[in-house]
Amino acid sequence: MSQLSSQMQEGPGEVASPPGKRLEEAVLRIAGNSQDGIQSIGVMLARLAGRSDMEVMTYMTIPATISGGASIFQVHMGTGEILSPGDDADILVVFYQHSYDRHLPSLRDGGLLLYDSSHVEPDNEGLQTRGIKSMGLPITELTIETVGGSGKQKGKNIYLLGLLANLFHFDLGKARSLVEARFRKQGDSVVRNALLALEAGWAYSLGELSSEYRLCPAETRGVNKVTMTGNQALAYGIIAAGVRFGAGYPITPWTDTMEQLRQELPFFGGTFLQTEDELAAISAAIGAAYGGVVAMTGTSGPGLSLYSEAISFAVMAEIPLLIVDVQRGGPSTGLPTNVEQSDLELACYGAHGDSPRVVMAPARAEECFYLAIEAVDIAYRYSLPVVFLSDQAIATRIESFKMPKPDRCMQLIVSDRKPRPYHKPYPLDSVTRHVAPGTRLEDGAYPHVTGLEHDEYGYPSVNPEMHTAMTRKRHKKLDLLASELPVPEVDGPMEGEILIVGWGSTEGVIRKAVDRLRSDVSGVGGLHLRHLSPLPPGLTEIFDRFERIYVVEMNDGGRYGCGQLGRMLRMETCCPRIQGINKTEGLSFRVDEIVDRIREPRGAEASNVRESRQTASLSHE
Amino acid sequence: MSQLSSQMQEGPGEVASPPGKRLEEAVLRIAGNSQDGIQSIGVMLARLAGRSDMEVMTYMTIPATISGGASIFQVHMGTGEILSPGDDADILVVFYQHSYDRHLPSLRDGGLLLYDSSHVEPDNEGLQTRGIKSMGLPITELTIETVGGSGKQKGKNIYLLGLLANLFHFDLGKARSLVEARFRKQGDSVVRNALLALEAGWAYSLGELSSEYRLCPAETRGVNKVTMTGNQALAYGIIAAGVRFGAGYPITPWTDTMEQLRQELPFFGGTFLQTEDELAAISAAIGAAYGGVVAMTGTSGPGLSLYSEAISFAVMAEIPLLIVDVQRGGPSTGLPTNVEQSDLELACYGAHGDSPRVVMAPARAEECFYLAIEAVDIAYRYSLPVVFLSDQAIATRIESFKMPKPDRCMQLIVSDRKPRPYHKPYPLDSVTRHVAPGTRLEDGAYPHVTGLEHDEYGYPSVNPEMHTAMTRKRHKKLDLLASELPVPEVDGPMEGEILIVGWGSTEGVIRKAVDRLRSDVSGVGGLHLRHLSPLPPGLTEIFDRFERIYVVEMNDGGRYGCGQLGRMLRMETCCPRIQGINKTEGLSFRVDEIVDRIREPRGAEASNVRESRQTASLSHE
Amino acid sequence: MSENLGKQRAYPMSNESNDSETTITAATEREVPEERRHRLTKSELRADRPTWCAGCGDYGVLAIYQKMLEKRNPPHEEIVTLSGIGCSSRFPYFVNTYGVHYLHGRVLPFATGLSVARPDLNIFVFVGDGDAYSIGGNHLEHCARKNVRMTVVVMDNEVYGLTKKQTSPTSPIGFKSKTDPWGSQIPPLNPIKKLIAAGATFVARSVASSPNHLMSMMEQGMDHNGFAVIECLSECVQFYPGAFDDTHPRRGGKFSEVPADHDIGDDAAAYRLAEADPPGYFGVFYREEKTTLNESEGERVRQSQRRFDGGRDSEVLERLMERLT
Amino acid sequence: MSENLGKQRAYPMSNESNDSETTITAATEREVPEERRHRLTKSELRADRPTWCAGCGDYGVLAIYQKMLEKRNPPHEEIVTLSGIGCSSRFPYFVNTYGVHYLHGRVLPFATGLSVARPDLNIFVFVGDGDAYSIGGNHLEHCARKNVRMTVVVMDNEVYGLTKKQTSPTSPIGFKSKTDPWGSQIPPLNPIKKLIAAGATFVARSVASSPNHLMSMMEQGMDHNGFAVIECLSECVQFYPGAFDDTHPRRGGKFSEVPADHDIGDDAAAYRLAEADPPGYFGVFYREEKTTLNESEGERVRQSQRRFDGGRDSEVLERLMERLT
Ligand SMILES: Cc1ncc(C[n+]2csc(CCOP(=O)(O)OP(=O)(O)O)c2C)c(N)n1
Ligand SMILES: Cc1ncc(C[n+]2csc(CCOP(=O)(O)OP(=O)(O)O)c2C)c(N)n1
Ligand code: SF4
Ligand code: SF4
Ligand SMILES: [Mg+2]
Ligand SMILES: [Mg+2]
Repeated sequence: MSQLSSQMQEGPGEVASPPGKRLEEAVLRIAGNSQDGIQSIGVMLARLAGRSDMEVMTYMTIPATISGGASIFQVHMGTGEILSPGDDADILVVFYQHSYDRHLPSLRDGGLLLYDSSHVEPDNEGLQTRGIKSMGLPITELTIETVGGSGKQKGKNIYLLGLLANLFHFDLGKARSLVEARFRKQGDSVVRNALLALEAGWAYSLGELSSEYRLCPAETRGVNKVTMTGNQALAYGIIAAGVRFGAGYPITPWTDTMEQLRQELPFFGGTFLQTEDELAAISAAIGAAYGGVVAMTGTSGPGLSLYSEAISFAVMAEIPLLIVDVQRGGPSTGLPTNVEQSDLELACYGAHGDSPRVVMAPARAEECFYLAIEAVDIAYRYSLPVVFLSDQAIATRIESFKMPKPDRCMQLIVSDRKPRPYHKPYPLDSVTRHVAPGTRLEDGAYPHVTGLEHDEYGYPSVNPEMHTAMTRKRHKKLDLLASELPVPEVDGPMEGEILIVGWGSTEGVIRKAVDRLRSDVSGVGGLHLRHLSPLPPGLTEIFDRFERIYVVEMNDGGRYGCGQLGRMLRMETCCPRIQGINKTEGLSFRVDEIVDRIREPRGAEASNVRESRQTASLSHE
Repeated sequence: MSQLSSQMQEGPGEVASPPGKRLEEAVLRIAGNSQDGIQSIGVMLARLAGRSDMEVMTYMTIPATISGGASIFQVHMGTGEILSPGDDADILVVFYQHSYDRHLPSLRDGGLLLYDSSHVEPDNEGLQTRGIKSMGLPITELTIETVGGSGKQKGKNIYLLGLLANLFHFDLGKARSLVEARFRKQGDSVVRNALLALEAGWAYSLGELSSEYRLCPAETRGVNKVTMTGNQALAYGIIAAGVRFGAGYPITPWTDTMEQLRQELPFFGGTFLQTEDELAAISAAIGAAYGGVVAMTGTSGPGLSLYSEAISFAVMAEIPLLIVDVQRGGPSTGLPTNVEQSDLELACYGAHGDSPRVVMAPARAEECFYLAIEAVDIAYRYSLPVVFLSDQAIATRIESFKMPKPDRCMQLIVSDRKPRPYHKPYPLDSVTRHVAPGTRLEDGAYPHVTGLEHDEYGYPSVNPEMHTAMTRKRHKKLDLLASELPVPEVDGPMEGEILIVGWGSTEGVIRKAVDRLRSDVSGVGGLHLRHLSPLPPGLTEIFDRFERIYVVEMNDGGRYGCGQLGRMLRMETCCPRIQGINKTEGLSFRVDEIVDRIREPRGAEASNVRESRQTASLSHE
Repeated sequence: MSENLGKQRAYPMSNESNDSETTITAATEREVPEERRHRLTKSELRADRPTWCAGCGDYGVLAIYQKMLEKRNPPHEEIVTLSGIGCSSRFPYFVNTYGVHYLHGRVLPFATGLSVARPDLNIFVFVGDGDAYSIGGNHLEHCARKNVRMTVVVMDNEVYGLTKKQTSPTSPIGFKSKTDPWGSQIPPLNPIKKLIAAGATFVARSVASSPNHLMSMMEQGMDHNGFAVIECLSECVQFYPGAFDDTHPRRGGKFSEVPADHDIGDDAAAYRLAEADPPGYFGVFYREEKTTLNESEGERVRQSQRRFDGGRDSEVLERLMERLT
Repeated sequence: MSENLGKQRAYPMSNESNDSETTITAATEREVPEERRHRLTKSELRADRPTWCAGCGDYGVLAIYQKMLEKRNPPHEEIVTLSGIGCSSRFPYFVNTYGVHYLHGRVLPFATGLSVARPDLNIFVFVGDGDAYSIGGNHLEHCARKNVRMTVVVMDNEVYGLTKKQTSPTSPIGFKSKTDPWGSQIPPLNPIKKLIAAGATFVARSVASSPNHLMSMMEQGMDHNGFAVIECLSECVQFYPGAFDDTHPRRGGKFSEVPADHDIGDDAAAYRLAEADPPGYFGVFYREEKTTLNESEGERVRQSQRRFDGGRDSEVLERLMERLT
């Protein structure tokens, strides 16, 4: 939880800066209906903060039905490192009574409530008890006044954007240019109306509030920042990784990465195909990769299941391929718009036969960019499929991070099609290198690629020793990779009482929990894993140095009191002290859920943050 | 290895029995081309032995191409318990020089060689050094003589059958009736020719050999026995389990179970459909199960991968379903006609989301029958999908076992469609019971079944607590089952130096290895698991009592020096003393491979019985 | 491992008797005695309020389905409403019958298993164009060829609704979706041609905005003994508004019924009729009485059971296994 | 996590320059200067001895493929022979070209990816009837509709060969397989109708036992700029001997070529022609010149690249990301 008032401080003594208190960070939650453009105002606010040198992380909920419904957008911005979208809000904006009723509990004591006075009647007494300041704004009415009745719905959120920009002392010019860019395509009159609404909001008198929510100047002032969702960062990372062919089928929350690649890969001479289904998507990607073009496919949960057979082919034929899975709530159709980290086992084991492959997971949007580059690099260095496990939280939240430098990190992987004397695709003693069709082989013997077991030339073989050797070789690539990975770094002391292990989108909350626990526990460390298969070296030694090991995951606590990574770590380290902290609510962890669970440890059985009383014991009827 | 001569003994003193030595068991290998009807003579010989109260186990190799090629059939028969198809042969029959060259090493010293003198020229000196007796038979010529040129190919194997029946002192009448049944459909003249060949073979003078290969009377004399392959036993088990709907798509080695079910389920009022692909097969089975008809689907490796998405649905919707996977060599198309146990991880983890399901594996053909019944029972008791992992070795080998008593073991599961006041399909506190369409619900509210997360009535729910509770519930069913399973029994002492753990078709060789090791190691136990997920209770305690734990599997030794079950056991028990004995040659274990590996332990890294030198270390080129 | 295992572990619901209700019989007469029939009312068929966007064409299909069920009055508990995944596929939640919301593209095989195992049910399937023609295209073809008894309504909005505007196999050339912002370039699939070529025995075309016509198509589909498909245009007001204005006289379009002289038994004629420029014809393009899969499999069961003339299952199994002694 | 990571970990083969050879261009002219062309000989195309049964029809298809390649003489390294799984699909091992033996039913999407990524190659696909019409039926349809450039030969023996005699979608009614020992009851799929309805732009029919005819079909298929399918009857002597005797004049059958007056641009006429009783007609049923997927995607690349007129990839990426500062 960000502590708004407790962390107020004076400006850093610059002469030019106006007087008044400044905040290090603020969590703002806007609650309304998805039709109100909640998402669009949130995105613009996040980008405005990013352009104002802030760190940003956002969070939103999407109604499960297409026709819309209640929705929130939360923006956490600040001048230090922002690790999570925030637990409780410092400022809450509510459009409707239902938004007020549902979200008031998430406003911290002493926070600020802004509400649309045309729709909301707050309980002023209750607010006072909790020390909450409140301010009613006739948002709807003022917007109608400004832009006229027809533009009402559209204008409302822009009006609020102006008002909030003023509240946080952002630059009006930057806000204007964002709004202009947003509506440019819809024509001049729309832009005009939007700017009208923005400025009207900006001009609204905030009274005494006007000096209270000024944010500190950022540490990273002057650093060029981008502000985008994890899915956008992933799309750019895929491009930067050198991928020039992609194929996929729409599925939430993967879809927008796919849409972006479809639109932007052609700028790089590449192509992205929407196929008839996932079986075709991964097969097309394997076909392109065979053709010497760096290829990827992406999906979410159900699609990864459908990929299984083809993944097994890519393992057998040793085809380099990037496979993205943006995880969502499962199993089956599950909770398509909610977050979960429950595809890990599938990613590691989901294909018949001995099918070793690499699995990696980014911890934040920025890593979606850089880790995609690393994933493709690994796919080519070891000639195998790499599964990249993002999740709905990373995919949809907006973060600001330092603008990558494409001229320094862009990877170009070009298949060399110069003639060669001969080619042996599957040597037993070194990593496979494929040669793409179009390459003349001077000995005139062209190789095969097959899903059957084969000899070093790719020709089918049922020779017992050959199968043993080839199976070993495919496994050894993982051993080789593991040996080349660095021992992961522990955040905190190298030994102590508690080690909190995590993967994926929970990194920020875990780091905050580690910080929070440091106040009363000696020796708390955090360990966040990006490489999940193979796991990096040194884990056994690290675990040996801590008394209690907690593995924080958004999946079920399973049979051993820990979740999917926890169980893999049990297998890796044989360490019986691993306990899970698990959550399967379709929502990200809150910092306090982790902290509380560690302060009041329960039996290993009850590793889920909230154990349902009804299923505590299950019986035959 | 069966020791033919060392175990010779006198007849049990019955007056009527002719004089001479008797064998407890014999391993016979016939080597030729698949076109010679090798398989068919082997099957008839196995059945003849079964009818003669022998225990039998067979083994054969199938050429990888449809046009045929070298093939062997091995029959191990005897009067005690027969645990494996045998390592080395006591008697070798070879049709061609290539069969001779390739298989002579598998004939034990002191054994008997029979060869077709029209095609084979043995190295008599070499034979003598090894104490091998040999006898040339003009099989081809004699058959031509007997049944005429045109029936030549067909007759050759029947001629040999007669000869061998005589050698082992089987009953000619029983042999005749088998041959008659085999050829009945092809018309009288074919039967006549076959009987001619059989009797000609029988009449061939064996000289001094005639009294040497008489088998002991069986302990189980008088017990009614069936002799069949694991796939046949599985088909009958599926029927006995109460399954009345099946759907599948052809794939080796699953196909013949499917063909049998397609032909025989209608006798029981059931139906088996050949679908357009595996996705349709499992979906059709789920549809029928939803309709209240006990249903199954089956496949081999690649098909199980394709089932993943639908398995995840069956988990979510809690549909009882039997899913058979007859494993073969993988990954991908792999080694379709060879054995491997490498689909275990897929069976346990291969579906997106938290998808707990039950996984079981039979150890022998007889268990294919009884375990199928148990699997369906579990599917219904816990309302979930059960994966039944057979393998190519069990599927194709012939075993004789006590005729099951259908009137005592047949399971009938009938959906009760009497009207009910109301129905709540997914209660949180007890196991799900579905009600099939056609059942009138008096409150008029009909339930939904969905792949979305849902509430107790099956209605979609994104409620965070509901998802937690339902996810827990689906996991808890496995906990409940595990708590109801018996602690598995150790074959041998309850503590000691060595415990050999296995699963699936390797049971017999492991038991033989345990027997063999007992001679020089104190405290050797065997543990064979049928329940693989959830694992049965008590394993940690059992492992604690042994110094070294070996897990014998036909899959790769992986990253922790053990295979797929070994790794699951590491996860289950956190026992670091688990070592793997692994083989990925597409062939079953030999007893000596296990024994040798335990007598000369190597580093944990090298768990494969034969480590390829080339891949011992792998490098980037 | 005991031979008694099956019995020992018998499932609580299992039944000692051999009067297995699971016996598969050929498509049975669906008529039930009148006195058993409580007349279904629309309100009994109403379930959750649809979550579709206001104005979505799918409301029209739902209303007609409920109206038709009310009119045709099958036993309530024998109606099963199935779907895949998509906006349209949320259908089962909005009607109070046995309902299954299965996987994207796979509901037809699910329905096949259900239909063959339970020929006594009235099975209706509602799917979108993406579900039926993209990911599920193969199953549609094989169900048609096998003539599995069920009624399928494809709610074709020519776009992916639920995933928010991607190109579907029926999106016309030039349609601007998020995956083809420059306009789709691929010729759309012609569902009628596809179905006729696949051997479907009942193929009709309608539009959600013409309730009477749709009602007639759905009734005929329900009456058809076999695999009946109704390709029903249903507007997605969110992502492809106005897509079917050309079928709507009030919006300047034209609703052309299949010409009266069309021979619905001639598949090549039906194929040619399906060539008409958009918006094309509406009505029944093709109908044929053919053995259903349900009938041929039912006949197989009858013939097989005759061989053991009424033996108990356990006796039959014993006799089969005896061949292997 | 460093921003230099990509570069630090650069793949050994990666290339500093931006002259990416992976650039996708529209279908390029396949002609290469005569001097570059060493004339391909049949012996250079010969690979492993086929493992098919003696007498299998597939030998005939292989011989014609090799003969055609020899005659048409494309650069050896630009020929790719692809297949699925089945007896027929062992094809790539028996011809010495770049070859892929992919998964059962999925080789067409594999070929789609390859064809779009590498429009410079000559792609040939050989699959069986089970592979193409059963498990792979949907991909065939969508490849046809999208008009992906490649030549597909379906070696139709009307049975599953490799898995030893199960019913295939083209097995005729009454065919006795191991899954229908009493004779199949399901009407077979008509591949020609299916392909035409799906929008395939080149549809032909031949038989492995008529080498000259097959050669002509395959040459025309190779020349077709788009998705060309040749449905080629090829006898399985093991499991369905004599299946195509009726096409063979010497075995009392009749080989009827597509009538000279057939309009190959009229899909409804082609559809009607495909109705003929077995053994039906042989020849080209339908042909149409249409934009290929390769062309439309290539055009998209050209137009998109124009927007950044020739900027290096890293500059283009920078400019795209700048929109999100
Ligand atoms: C295996 C799988 N792939 C993709 C999806 C995502 N998905 C859900 S609905 C849908 C398509 C929706 O289009 P359509 O079938 O036309 O239905 P509509 O929403 O238009 O009614 C897709 C791609 C999924 N749920 N499962
Ligand atoms: C996913 C999958 N399912 C099933 C199989 C088994 N299988 C191999 S080939 C084949 C069908 C062979 O028939 P067809 O395609 O007609 O080829 P043919 O052998 O007749 O040439 C099948 C079902 C497989 N390899 N993979
Ligand atoms: S998005 Fe389209 S199809 Fe979906 S409910 Fe809204 S209008 Fe209907
Ligand atoms: S089984 Fe049939 S298709 Fe296969 S190789 Fe033999 S003849 Fe040819
Ligand atoms: Mg649609
Ligand atoms: Mg075939």
